[in-house]
Amino acid sequence: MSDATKDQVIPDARIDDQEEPDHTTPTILSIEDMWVEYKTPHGWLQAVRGATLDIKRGEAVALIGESGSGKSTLGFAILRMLARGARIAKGKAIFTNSRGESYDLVTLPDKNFREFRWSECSMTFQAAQNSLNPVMRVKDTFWETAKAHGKRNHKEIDERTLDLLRKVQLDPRRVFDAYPHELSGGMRQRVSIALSLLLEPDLVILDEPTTALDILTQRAIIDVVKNLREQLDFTLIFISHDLSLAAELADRVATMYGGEIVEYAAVRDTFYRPRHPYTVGLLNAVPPIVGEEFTPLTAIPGSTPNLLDMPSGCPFHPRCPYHTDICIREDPPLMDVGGNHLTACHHHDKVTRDPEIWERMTAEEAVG
Amino acid sequence: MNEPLMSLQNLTRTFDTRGGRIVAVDNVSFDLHKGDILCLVGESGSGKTTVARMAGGMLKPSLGKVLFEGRDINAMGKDDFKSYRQAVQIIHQDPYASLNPVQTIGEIIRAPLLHHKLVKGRREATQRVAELLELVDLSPAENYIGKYPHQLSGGQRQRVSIARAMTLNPRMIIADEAVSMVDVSTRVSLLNTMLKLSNELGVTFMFITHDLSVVKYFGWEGRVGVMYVGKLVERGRTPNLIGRSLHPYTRALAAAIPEADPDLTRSKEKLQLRSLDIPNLNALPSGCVFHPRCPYWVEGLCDVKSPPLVDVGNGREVACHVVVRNIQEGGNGRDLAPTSEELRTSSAAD
Amino acid sequence: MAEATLNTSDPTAAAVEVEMRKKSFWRVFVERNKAGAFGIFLLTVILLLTFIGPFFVHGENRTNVSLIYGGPSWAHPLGFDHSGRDIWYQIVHGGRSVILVAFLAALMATAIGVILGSLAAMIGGKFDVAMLTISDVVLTVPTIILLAVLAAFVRLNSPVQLALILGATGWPVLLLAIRSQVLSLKEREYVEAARMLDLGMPRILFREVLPNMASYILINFVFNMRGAVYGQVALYFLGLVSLSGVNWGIMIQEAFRRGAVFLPASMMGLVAPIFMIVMLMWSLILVARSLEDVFNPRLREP
Amino acid sequence: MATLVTDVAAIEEEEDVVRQSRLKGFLGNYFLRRLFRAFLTIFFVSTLTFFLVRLLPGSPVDVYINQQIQQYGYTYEEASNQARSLFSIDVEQPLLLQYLDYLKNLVRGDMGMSITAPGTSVASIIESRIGWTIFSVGTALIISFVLGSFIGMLMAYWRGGKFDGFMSTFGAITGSIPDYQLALLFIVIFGVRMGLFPYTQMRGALSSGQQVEFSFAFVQDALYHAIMPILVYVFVSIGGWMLLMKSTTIQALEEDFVTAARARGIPEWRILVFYVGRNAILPLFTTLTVSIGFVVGGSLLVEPIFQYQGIGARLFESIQQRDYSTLQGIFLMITVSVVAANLIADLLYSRLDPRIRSKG
Repeated sequence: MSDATKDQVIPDARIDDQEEPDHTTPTILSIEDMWVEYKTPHGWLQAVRGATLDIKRGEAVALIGESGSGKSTLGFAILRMLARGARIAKGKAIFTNSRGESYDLVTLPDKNFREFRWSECSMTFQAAQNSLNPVMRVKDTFWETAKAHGKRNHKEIDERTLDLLRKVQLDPRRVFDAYPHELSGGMRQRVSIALSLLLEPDLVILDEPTTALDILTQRAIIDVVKNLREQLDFTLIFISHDLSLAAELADRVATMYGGEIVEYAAVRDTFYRPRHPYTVGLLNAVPPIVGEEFTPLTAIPGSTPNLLDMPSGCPFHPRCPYHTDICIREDPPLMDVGGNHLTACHHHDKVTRDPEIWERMTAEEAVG
Repeated sequence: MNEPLMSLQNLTRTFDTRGGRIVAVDNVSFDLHKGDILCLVGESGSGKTTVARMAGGMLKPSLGKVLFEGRDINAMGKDDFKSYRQAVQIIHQDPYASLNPVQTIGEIIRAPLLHHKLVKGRREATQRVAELLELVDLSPAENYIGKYPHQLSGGQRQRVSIARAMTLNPRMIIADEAVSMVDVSTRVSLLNTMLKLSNELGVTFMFITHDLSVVKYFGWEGRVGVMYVGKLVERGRTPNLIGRSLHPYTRALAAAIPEADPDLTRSKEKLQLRSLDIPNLNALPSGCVFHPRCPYWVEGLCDVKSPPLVDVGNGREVACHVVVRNIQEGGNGRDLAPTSEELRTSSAAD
Repeated sequence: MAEATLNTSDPTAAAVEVEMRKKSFWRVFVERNKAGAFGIFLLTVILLLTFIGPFFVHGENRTNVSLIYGGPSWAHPLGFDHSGRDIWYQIVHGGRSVILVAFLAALMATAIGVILGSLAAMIGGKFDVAMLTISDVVLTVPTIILLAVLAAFVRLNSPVQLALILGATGWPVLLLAIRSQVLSLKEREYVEAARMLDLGMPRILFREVLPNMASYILINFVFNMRGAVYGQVALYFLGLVSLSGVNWGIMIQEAFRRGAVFLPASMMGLVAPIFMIVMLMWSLILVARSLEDVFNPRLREP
Repeated sequence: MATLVTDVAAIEEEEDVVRQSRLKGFLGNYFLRRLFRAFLTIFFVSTLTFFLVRLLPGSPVDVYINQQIQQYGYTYEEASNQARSLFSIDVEQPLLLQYLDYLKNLVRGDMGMSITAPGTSVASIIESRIGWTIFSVGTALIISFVLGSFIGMLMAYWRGGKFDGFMSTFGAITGSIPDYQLALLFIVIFGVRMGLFPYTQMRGALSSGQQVEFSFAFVQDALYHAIMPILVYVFVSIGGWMLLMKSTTIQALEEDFVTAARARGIPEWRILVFYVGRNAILPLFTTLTVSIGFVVGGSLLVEPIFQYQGIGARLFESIQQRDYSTLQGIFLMITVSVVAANLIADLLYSRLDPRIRSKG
């Protein structure tokens, strides 16, 4: 299946304004053929199927996908935070720290991994409302985190905490001594983001940072993350079901479907020159707000696949208007179609954003 | 014009909470004619769902009336109320909670048909169930009739909810965040299904959402009302309102939403608010409820007097002193001067 | 959560689905819940022994001086008690009334709890407040003490009276539980949808609300049976029920009265009924804990 | 998938809170509300007891009076005087006045005289006995709570493993043995068959000659006599704590804040104690409420078996001898102590959980 590696680059199919493959910036995280499984009463379920992903130092990468696409599972797998009953069945995740040392996060011994967590790579969780201990004050959470990583200078920690709280636009006086339940959802989300930066990690993972928040609060979070990225130089992976968030924040976008990464490209490539029918389908289903004209939208026919009962070949073929026999037989690998634009589609050269082809398919097949 | 199908007149709803009485909905009025699509937009705490529940007869208003075909639903006789109840249906947000987990899809849809004797016998019932499932694009229907809700995807479940709502041939459907928990790729087809009901069967829709982009698609032919902390702050025809919103709150909302277009979204003009916090319903600000967050507020006016909803022409109404004054002075209502910096800081102190 | 798709064009998918259906519910159940399966087995054995057993184990329950503390034999595997009565005979014949009384009491408590609990939730207002207060008060007093004091004032002469008094003290927990369940179910969106469709209060209660509490009610019923076994045997032990007939509770009470505790020879007369009661209680708790699975539609159809 | 918090849910939840607080009227404060409820319960129970004694057909008072008249040839006057001193009820007054009198006496601590032990007031009987029960039951409760929740936590942590399996079975079986039957089995098996402990010497609450004093010898002797009842209480109740703690711990282990703490590299033992343990044990305090009553109830049956001189054994005797006035007094006393213990458990809970504390 996913035997796509960097060797399989198809050379020179670039359009002029596509970006140059970047060989100078070091890679911070390199995920290779990662498989993650969950145990269910009806057997093992593959939530991530052979994901391969290279992330450069300093980049902001968006992992985009719908429910069941495996995007959060992949995020959790990096930090080895998988739920009970889940395991990394196969694969590597090579992390290279700022001193140039590389190690595989999958096989790193537990003791070293505990040190790695948060000081090298931190994460804020979806529903950050619940990610703070309800019986612990905000300041204690910060203090304990610092202490767990050998920092015991109270004053220093407090100063850093206050500074971070200010950076995420919170009133430190109000938040520092508060219990989580005394803060609003948006405030707790910002506390979590501040907490994730406490130990100056190189890599920060945000899992659905704006989900379940009001729109104006979402905007505030987006702006906070943007500002932080400008001020502090960290690599960002964020996981979201919201394409617009990727458009706003990401340098590169990885689109996931049915546990596989189906497209990985620079943000402008993803949105203006998508090479995978699923990405196209998603883009055609999201309306813009601005503008005074009506934008027709088309849905992707069918529904997201059952991970316990995946279709053969390409996981997207039952919903794809381009699918042919080869798609039913063979799962396409993630391949470079030029300009560091990776896609996993047999028919990537035929893919266009023309909505008509989708409408035709919708008309032909019954919507499920 | 002829009599509206439903008319909400000065609806107000208060709740008593530990922190005192809160006004969840404050003096909201609008009419819906047959075949209308009305979208109510607002964030949490805006009172949009409370309006929906009052319109659906699930909650009694504290003040004001809900008129259905000219008659107050809360003063109706038993028979009239029965016919109102069957004519107005609600579709809920959560596709996981809105279907009874222990009944099959067939049982769920068959029940109202048999209870109200709309069909004779089980065979006709099954046939009608199949028709309804096909109506909401669940076909072939045999694939779904025997399934339990947990065996369907979120979008499919939401379709079952619509089919169930259609059993009694309702004239109006209140959709309360009906697509907010459905995957992006299938959301549009669900909206299309509902648009089909509106276009082909003339069903009136009251569509509650927090998402302006969904409004733009679903409510393009209809009207929008924007709610903020219990009040209607702006309303008008969708094309007018979405592209050229007037009320600073609506503008902030439209500007805050990221677009699925990197160049556009990064260059989009943002409206900087003065405060991030939604006011506590227990301690609403004086005057205009939006003034503590509004970049255009005028001291001595906005913090004193609550603005009424004013018709500014072109079928648009807005509740904002500053915008109305600007238009009266010949402006377009959008080129407003932000309140000066000193004023902003002095107000932040209180 | 895995979501099933229906429009897969892949023929193998359909085959897999059929295969999953074939795996019978009971097999999935036993695989998932071994303790529960054992509980059902144990309960079945006890029920067979106490309800069918009496047709096969004959004898009489008469004092026989010559057999006092007689040792075990093939015909009388547990030996004889302080009055020379066959202990095995008493074990087989003495469980029926214990189980029946507990069943009757639990039935009564459950009926009261379910009816008043759902009414309190549905009606609300003063009725609700009254129900809450009464349950609160009854709950504070230790059940067994309330039971003992009540029984000290009222003479208990028949198993039915015993069941009545047990049932009358066993409902408050269930009432509160049912009340809060109905309150939460009432707010569920599918119940609201049923109200919008004007399906009528009885249908909403019996088709939409109660079926979703079926496992809950049954679990509580089983726990109530446990409580009733405990309370019932305790009342025998306290001598508050007039002693007649063959009954595990009476066996314990008489053995204790006769100082069986200190007489090694009489141990079987005490230990055997205790063993039966413990097995009964144990099987009930295992069954109660597995009921959730029995009612889970997800286990029936993947 | 986007989950949106709709305003109506929050508002209706608020409304629910208000509905409850409206019923408690002016009592907005958590502590006062709780105290009010405790007094209400005691009031209801004492009222119930009064009417039980006074109004039931063939009520103990009437039975007693008739008995006195028939057996000793008293006049009705004399007999009812006698009854009055025993039950602190004056039968000749109107019912309402009797009731008020009864309440007045109760407040003063006057619960009448014992029928079977003439000249002894019910209050003095309770006074001499209650301490032992509180001592044994309290010790047992603390032991089984601490031990049970500790084991339960380990079960949750190693769930699905051998330890969990063994302890689950152990808990289910010990929880299935009625306490007094376990007491019997203890004596039979360990005392008589194995001869592991001198069960006859261990009777009573203290050895004869041992004074109630503040000394090591006293504590040692008291423990020696209480050890069997305590063991029984611990045995039958520990399973419940284990299983309850296991389930709350599993819940806590799956909380996002635990995952988040792990991601932050917080040491595992700190997570177990301060994140999982603290949040898992909080709900147990609510259950403590029910469990206190259960253990106190158990003393009624366990104490007589070990002939432990606590309140339960005295209640047992009163029931056997139909000493109604003592019965009534002890019944009230137990109710009051259970209510008081519940109150303490509740307040402790509210101190431990900042979410409740701030609602105050």
